[in-house]
Amino acid sequence: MDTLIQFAYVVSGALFIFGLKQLGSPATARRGNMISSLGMLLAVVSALLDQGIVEYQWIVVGVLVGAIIGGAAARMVQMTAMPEMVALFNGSGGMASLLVGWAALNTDAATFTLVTIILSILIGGVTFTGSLVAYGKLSEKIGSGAVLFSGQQVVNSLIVLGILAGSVMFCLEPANHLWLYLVIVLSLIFGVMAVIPIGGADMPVVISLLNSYSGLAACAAGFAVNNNILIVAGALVGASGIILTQIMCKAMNRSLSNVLFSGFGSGKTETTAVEGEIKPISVEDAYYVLEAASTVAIIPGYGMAVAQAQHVVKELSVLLEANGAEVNFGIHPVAGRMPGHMNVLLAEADVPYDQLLEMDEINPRMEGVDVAIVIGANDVVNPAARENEGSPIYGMPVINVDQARTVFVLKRSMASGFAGIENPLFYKDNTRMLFGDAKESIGGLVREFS
Amino acid sequence: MDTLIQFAYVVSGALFIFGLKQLGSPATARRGNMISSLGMLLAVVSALLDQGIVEYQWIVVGVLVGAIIGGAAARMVQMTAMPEMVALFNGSGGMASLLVGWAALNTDAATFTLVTIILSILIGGVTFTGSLVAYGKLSEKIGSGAVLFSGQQVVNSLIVLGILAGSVMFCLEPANHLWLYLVIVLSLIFGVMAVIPIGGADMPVVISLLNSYSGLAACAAGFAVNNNILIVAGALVGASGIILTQIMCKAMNRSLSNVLFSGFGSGKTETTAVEGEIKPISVEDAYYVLEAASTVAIIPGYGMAVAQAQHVVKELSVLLEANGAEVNFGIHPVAGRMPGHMNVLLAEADVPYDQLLEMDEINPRMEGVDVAIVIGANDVVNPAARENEGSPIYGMPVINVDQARTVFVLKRSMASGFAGIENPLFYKDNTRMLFGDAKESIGGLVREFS
Amino acid sequence: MVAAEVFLTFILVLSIFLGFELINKVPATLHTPLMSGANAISGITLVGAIGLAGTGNQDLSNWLGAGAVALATVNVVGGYLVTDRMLAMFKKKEG
Amino acid sequence: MVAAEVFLTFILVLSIFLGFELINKVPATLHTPLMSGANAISGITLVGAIGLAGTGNQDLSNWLGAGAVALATVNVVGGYLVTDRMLAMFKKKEG
Ligand SMILES: NC(=O)c1ccc[n+]([C@@H]2O[C@H](COP(=O)([O-])OP(=O)(O)OC[C@H]3O[C@@H](n4cnc5c(N)ncnc54)[C@H](OP(=O)(O)O)[C@@H]3O)[C@@H](O)[C@H]2O)c1
Ligand SMILES: NC(=O)c1ccc[n+]([C@@H]2O[C@H](COP(=O)([O-])OP(=O)(O)OC[C@H]3O[C@@H](n4cnc5c(N)ncnc54)[C@H](OP(=O)(O)O)[C@@H]3O)[C@@H](O)[C@H]2O)c1
Repeated sequence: MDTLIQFAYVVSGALFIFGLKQLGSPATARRGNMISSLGMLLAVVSALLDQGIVEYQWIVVGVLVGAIIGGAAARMVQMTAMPEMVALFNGSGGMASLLVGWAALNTDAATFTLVTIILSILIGGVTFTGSLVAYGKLSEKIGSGAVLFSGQQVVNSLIVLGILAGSVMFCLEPANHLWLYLVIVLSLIFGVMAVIPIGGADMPVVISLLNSYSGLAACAAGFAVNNNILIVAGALVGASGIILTQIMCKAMNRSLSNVLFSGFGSGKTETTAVEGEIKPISVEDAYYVLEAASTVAIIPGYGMAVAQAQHVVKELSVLLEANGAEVNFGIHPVAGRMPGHMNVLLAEADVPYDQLLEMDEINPRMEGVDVAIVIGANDVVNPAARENEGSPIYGMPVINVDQARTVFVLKRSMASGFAGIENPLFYKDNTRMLFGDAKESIGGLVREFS
Repeated sequence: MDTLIQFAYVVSGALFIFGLKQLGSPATARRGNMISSLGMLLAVVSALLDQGIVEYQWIVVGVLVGAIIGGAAARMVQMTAMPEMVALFNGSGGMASLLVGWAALNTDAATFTLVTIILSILIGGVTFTGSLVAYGKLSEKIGSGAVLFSGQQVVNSLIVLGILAGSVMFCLEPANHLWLYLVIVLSLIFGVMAVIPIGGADMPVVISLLNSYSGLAACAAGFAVNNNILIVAGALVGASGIILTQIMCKAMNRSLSNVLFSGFGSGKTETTAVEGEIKPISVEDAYYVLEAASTVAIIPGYGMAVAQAQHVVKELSVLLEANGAEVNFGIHPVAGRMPGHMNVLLAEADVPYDQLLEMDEINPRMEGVDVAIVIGANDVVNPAARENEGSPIYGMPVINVDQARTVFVLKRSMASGFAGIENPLFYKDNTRMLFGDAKESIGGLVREFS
Repeated sequence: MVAAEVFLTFILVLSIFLGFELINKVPATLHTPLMSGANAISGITLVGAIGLAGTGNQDLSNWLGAGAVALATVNVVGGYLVTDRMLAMFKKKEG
Repeated sequence: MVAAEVFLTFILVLSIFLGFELINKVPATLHTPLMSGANAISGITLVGAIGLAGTGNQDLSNWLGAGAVALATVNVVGGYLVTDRMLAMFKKKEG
C-alpha cells in the first residue's frame, strides 16, 4: 500500500509536469491547469490513504476552512486585483511550510533533517511576512513608498546573524526550543525588513521572487518529511518564480539586486530636461482623427487597470474595426503591475489573444500606424529610455509610440508613472494629451462613434 | 565516502544535462560535448573509488582495451562513414548492458531486480545484434535489401513468445540458468530478425531507435544495480533517440510502424508515368550558365557523400561567390543517410553553418533562384511527392528545386534513389542532367572557373 | 544502500532543470496565469501537512499540522480556481 | 521508509521528461553529433560494469563485468572523440 501511494506521487509529479507544459500555449493552457490540479488531487488523496493517519477530523476541518476561504477569494477577486491576490496566496503557502517544518520536528531527528526543518521554517517565514508586506503595499493598505532609515543595514545584518546563529544552535541542541522560537521570530521579522525598502511598484518582482521562495520552502519541507512530491512540485515552482523575476528585471533593464536593495521609486526623481509644449485635445477632436485613421495601435498600461477601462477599450476597438481601421494592441512585458497583467485584463474584456502583439512585434510596424492610443501607460512608452542616457530608465526597451503619425495619451494629469520621471513623449509635436480618467475618455469616444 | 560518491553522481547527472543543453546550438555544441564527457569522467572516477572494489586489474585491462579500440575508431573513421560508426558503438553499448545485467544476477535477488535484469539483457541483446545487422547493411557488408520470407511473422511471433516465457520462468526460478541462456540467445536472434526485414536505406531510423534502446538498456541496468546515474543518463539517451526517430519519420512522411514492418525500399517500385525528355548538359555549358547566375542554391544528397564531393563543392561555392553570385545550401532533413548527415559533411569542408538553410527557409526563396545545383540528391527533390497522389512518397515535404529558373542534376545515371521511384524532375523543361560522378563533375566546373 | 538524501537531491536537481526548461517556453501572454498556477502547485505542502495533522496525538505537532492543512488548502483551492477563471477568458479570434 | 524503487522510478520519469525538453531544442544541423554524443552518454553502463569487474572473485560475474567494461569504454571513448571531431568542424561565417 505504501509503495502504491509512493507510485501515485510519481504519477502526480508527471501530471504537474504535463500541466506546466500545456500552460505554455494559450490554446491548451486551461487544460494544463486542470491536469495540474488533477495531479494535486491525486497527491492529496494518496496522502489521505497513508496508513500513518489515524484521525481525520482535523484534516477535514483544515481542508474545509481552507477551501472555503480560498474558493471565496478566487471567486470574488477582481481581475485588476490579481497581484494582491497572488501575494496573499503566496504568504499562505509560506506559512504552511513554516508550520510543516515546525511540526515535523522531533528531537531525535538526524542533523540533515534538522537542517531541512530550519530551512523550511526560515524560507516559509520570510515568504509569509514578505508577502503580507507586498500585499499591503500593492493594495495601498500601507504606504507604498520605500521605507528607508539610517542604520537599516546594521539592523538587517544583525537579524541575519541572529538567524544564522539561531539555526546553528538549533541543529546542535534541537531539544532547546528557545533556538527554534528565535529563528521563527527572526525570520518573520526578516521578511518584513527585506520588503519594506522596496518601492510599491517593484512589488511584482518581489512577488515573483517570493513565489519562487514558497516553492523552495515546499522543497525544504519535502526533505524534512522525506516526501518526493513536495520536492518535485516545489522545485518546479521555484524555477518558475525565478524565471519570471528574471524576465521582469530584464524588461526593466535593472538587475535583481538593484530592485531588491536600491529603494528605486522611493521618491528621488531625476528630472529630464524636456522641450516643447503640451497640446491637449478634446474627445470630439480625437474622434475626428480616429475616424479618419486606417491603422490604430492601442498601448495599455497600469492606468487602464486603475480605471478598469478594459471593457470600453474593447468596445472602442470593435467600433474602430467596424469603421474600417486595422486595430492592434501593443503589450509591453512590464506594462501594469505584474507580468502578463494587460493580457489578463484584455482577455477579460474578450479581446482575442492573437490581437495582442508583443513589443518586438509592434515596434517595427509603428511607423505605419496612423494613431497610437496610449491608455494609462507612461514609463513603457517613454522615449527617454531610448534617447536620454542620463535617464534612470535609460536602456529599458520601450514601445516606440512616438514613431506613429499621431499619438493620443490618455491620463488624468501630468503626473509621472511609477518610475517617477518626466516623459518627453507628452511634449512631442505629434502628441495630443486627452486628460481625464481613461474609462471616461474612452467612453466618450465610444459615444461619438455610435 | 559512499554518500559522497552518490553526490558525485548527482553532479555528473547535472553535467550531462548541461552538456545536452549546450549541444542545442552550434556555437556552444563543442563545449557541451566536453561538459558531458566531464560528467562521464566524474562518474567513472567516483565508481572507481567505491569501497566495494578490491581488485583493479581487470578494470584497467578492460578500460585500456576499450579506450584503444574506441579511440582508434574515432580517429580513423571517415565522416562519410558516420552512420556505420554510430551503429557499431551502439551495438557495443548494448552488449555492455547485456553483460552488466547478467553479471548483476545473484540467485537471492528480489523479483523487481530480476525483472530489471532480464530487461537489460533483453534490450541490450536486441540492441547488439540489431546494430550489427544495421552496420552490415549500411556498409554493404551484407545485402542491404529487405529480407522477407514466408512464415517470417510466425517465426517472429514464436521468438517473442519464447522470450516472454523464458523471462517469466527466469523470474520464477532464477537458479535455473537454462532460462537465462534461453532469453540471451533468443534476444540476440530477435535483434537480427527485427532488422533484416528493413531496407538498407531505412537503417538511419533503425539506428536512432537502437540508440534509444541502448539508453533504455542502461536504464534497466541502472535499476538492476541500483544506480541513479545509469538511470538518468540512460533516460536522456532514450529520449534523444526517440525524438530523432520521430523527426526522421515525419520528414519522410511515414509512420514508425511503416518503417519497421513494411519492408519499404525492398525493390517493389511503383512507377510514376513521366512525360518530357531528358536533356543532358556538358560541364562546359553548365559553366556558362553558372557564370551568368546571380543566385545559386546547392542541394546536396546522399550522392555527395558517396562521391565524397564535399570539398570540391565548397571550392565551387567560393568561386561562385567570388564571381558575384549569392550561394546558399538547402538541406533537407533526411538528405543523406542520417539526420544532419549533410551538415556534418559540409562542416568538414569548412562551409559555415549559417550558409546552410533548412528546407523551410530555402523553399520560399526558390522562385528567385537562377540555378539550383542538385548534387547526388534524388528523393528529397522529387516533385512527385508534391504532385502525384499515387506516389509512395506522396506527402513527404521536399525541396522545390523545380521552381528555380534552371536546375542542374548531378548524378551518374538515371537510376532511382533510395525510395526506388522515378523522379519527374529529371524530365522537366528547366532541368539539365550533368551525368557523372559528382566529385568529377564539380571538379570540372571548378577547373572551368579557375 | 543508497541514502534517501541522495535520491532526494537527485530528484531536486532534475526537477529544477525541468522547471527551467518548461517555464522558459511560456509566452508573455500567459505570465499572470503561470504565476498563479505555479502558486497553486506550491500548495503541495498540503500533502506534507496531512500526514502531520492526522497522527491522532493531541500535541502541538498535530495542531501545527492542522493549521498548515488549512493554509495550504487556501493556496491550492484559491490558486487553481483563480487560474482557471483567468484562463477561461483567453480566447482566440474566431474565423 | 520509502523504497528505493520509488525513488528510481521518480528519477526515471523526471529524466525522460527532461530529455524530451532538451533534445527537442536541438536544431537539425546538429543531429548527427547529437546522435553520437547521446551514444557516448549511453556508455554510462561503464559505471555499473566497474563495480562488477572489481569484486576480486574470479567468477563468471567478474569476467562478464570486465567484458562490459571494455565494451562500454569503446562506446564512451569512441563516442566522445568522434563527436568532438565532428563538432570541431562546425564553423560560423567570419565577419
Ligand atoms: N508589469 C510588471 O510586471 C511590473 C513589475 C515591476 C515594475 N513595473 C513597473 O511598472 C511600470 C508600468 O508602466 P506603465 O506604463 O504600465 O504604468 P506607469 O508608468 O506606472 O504609468 C501609469 C500611468 O497611468 C496613469 N493613470 C493612472 N490611473 C489612471 C486612470 N484612472 N485613468 C487614466 N490614466 C491613469 C497615471 O497617470 P495619471 O496619474 O496622470 O493619470 C500614470 O502615469 C513600469 O515602470 C514598470 O517598470 C511593472
Ligand atoms: N537522412 C536520413 O536520416 C534518412 C533516414 C532514412 C531514410 N532516408 C532516405 O534517404 C533518402 C535520401 O535522399 P537523397 O535525395 O539524399 O538521396 P537518394 O534519394 O538516395 O538519392 C541519391 C542519389 O545520389 C546519386 N549518386 C550516388 N552516388 C553518386 C555519385 N558518386 N555521384 C553523383 N551522384 C551519385 C544516385 O544516383 P546515381 O546512382 O544515378 O548516381 C542517387 O539517385 C530519402 O529517400 C530519405 O527518406 C534518409
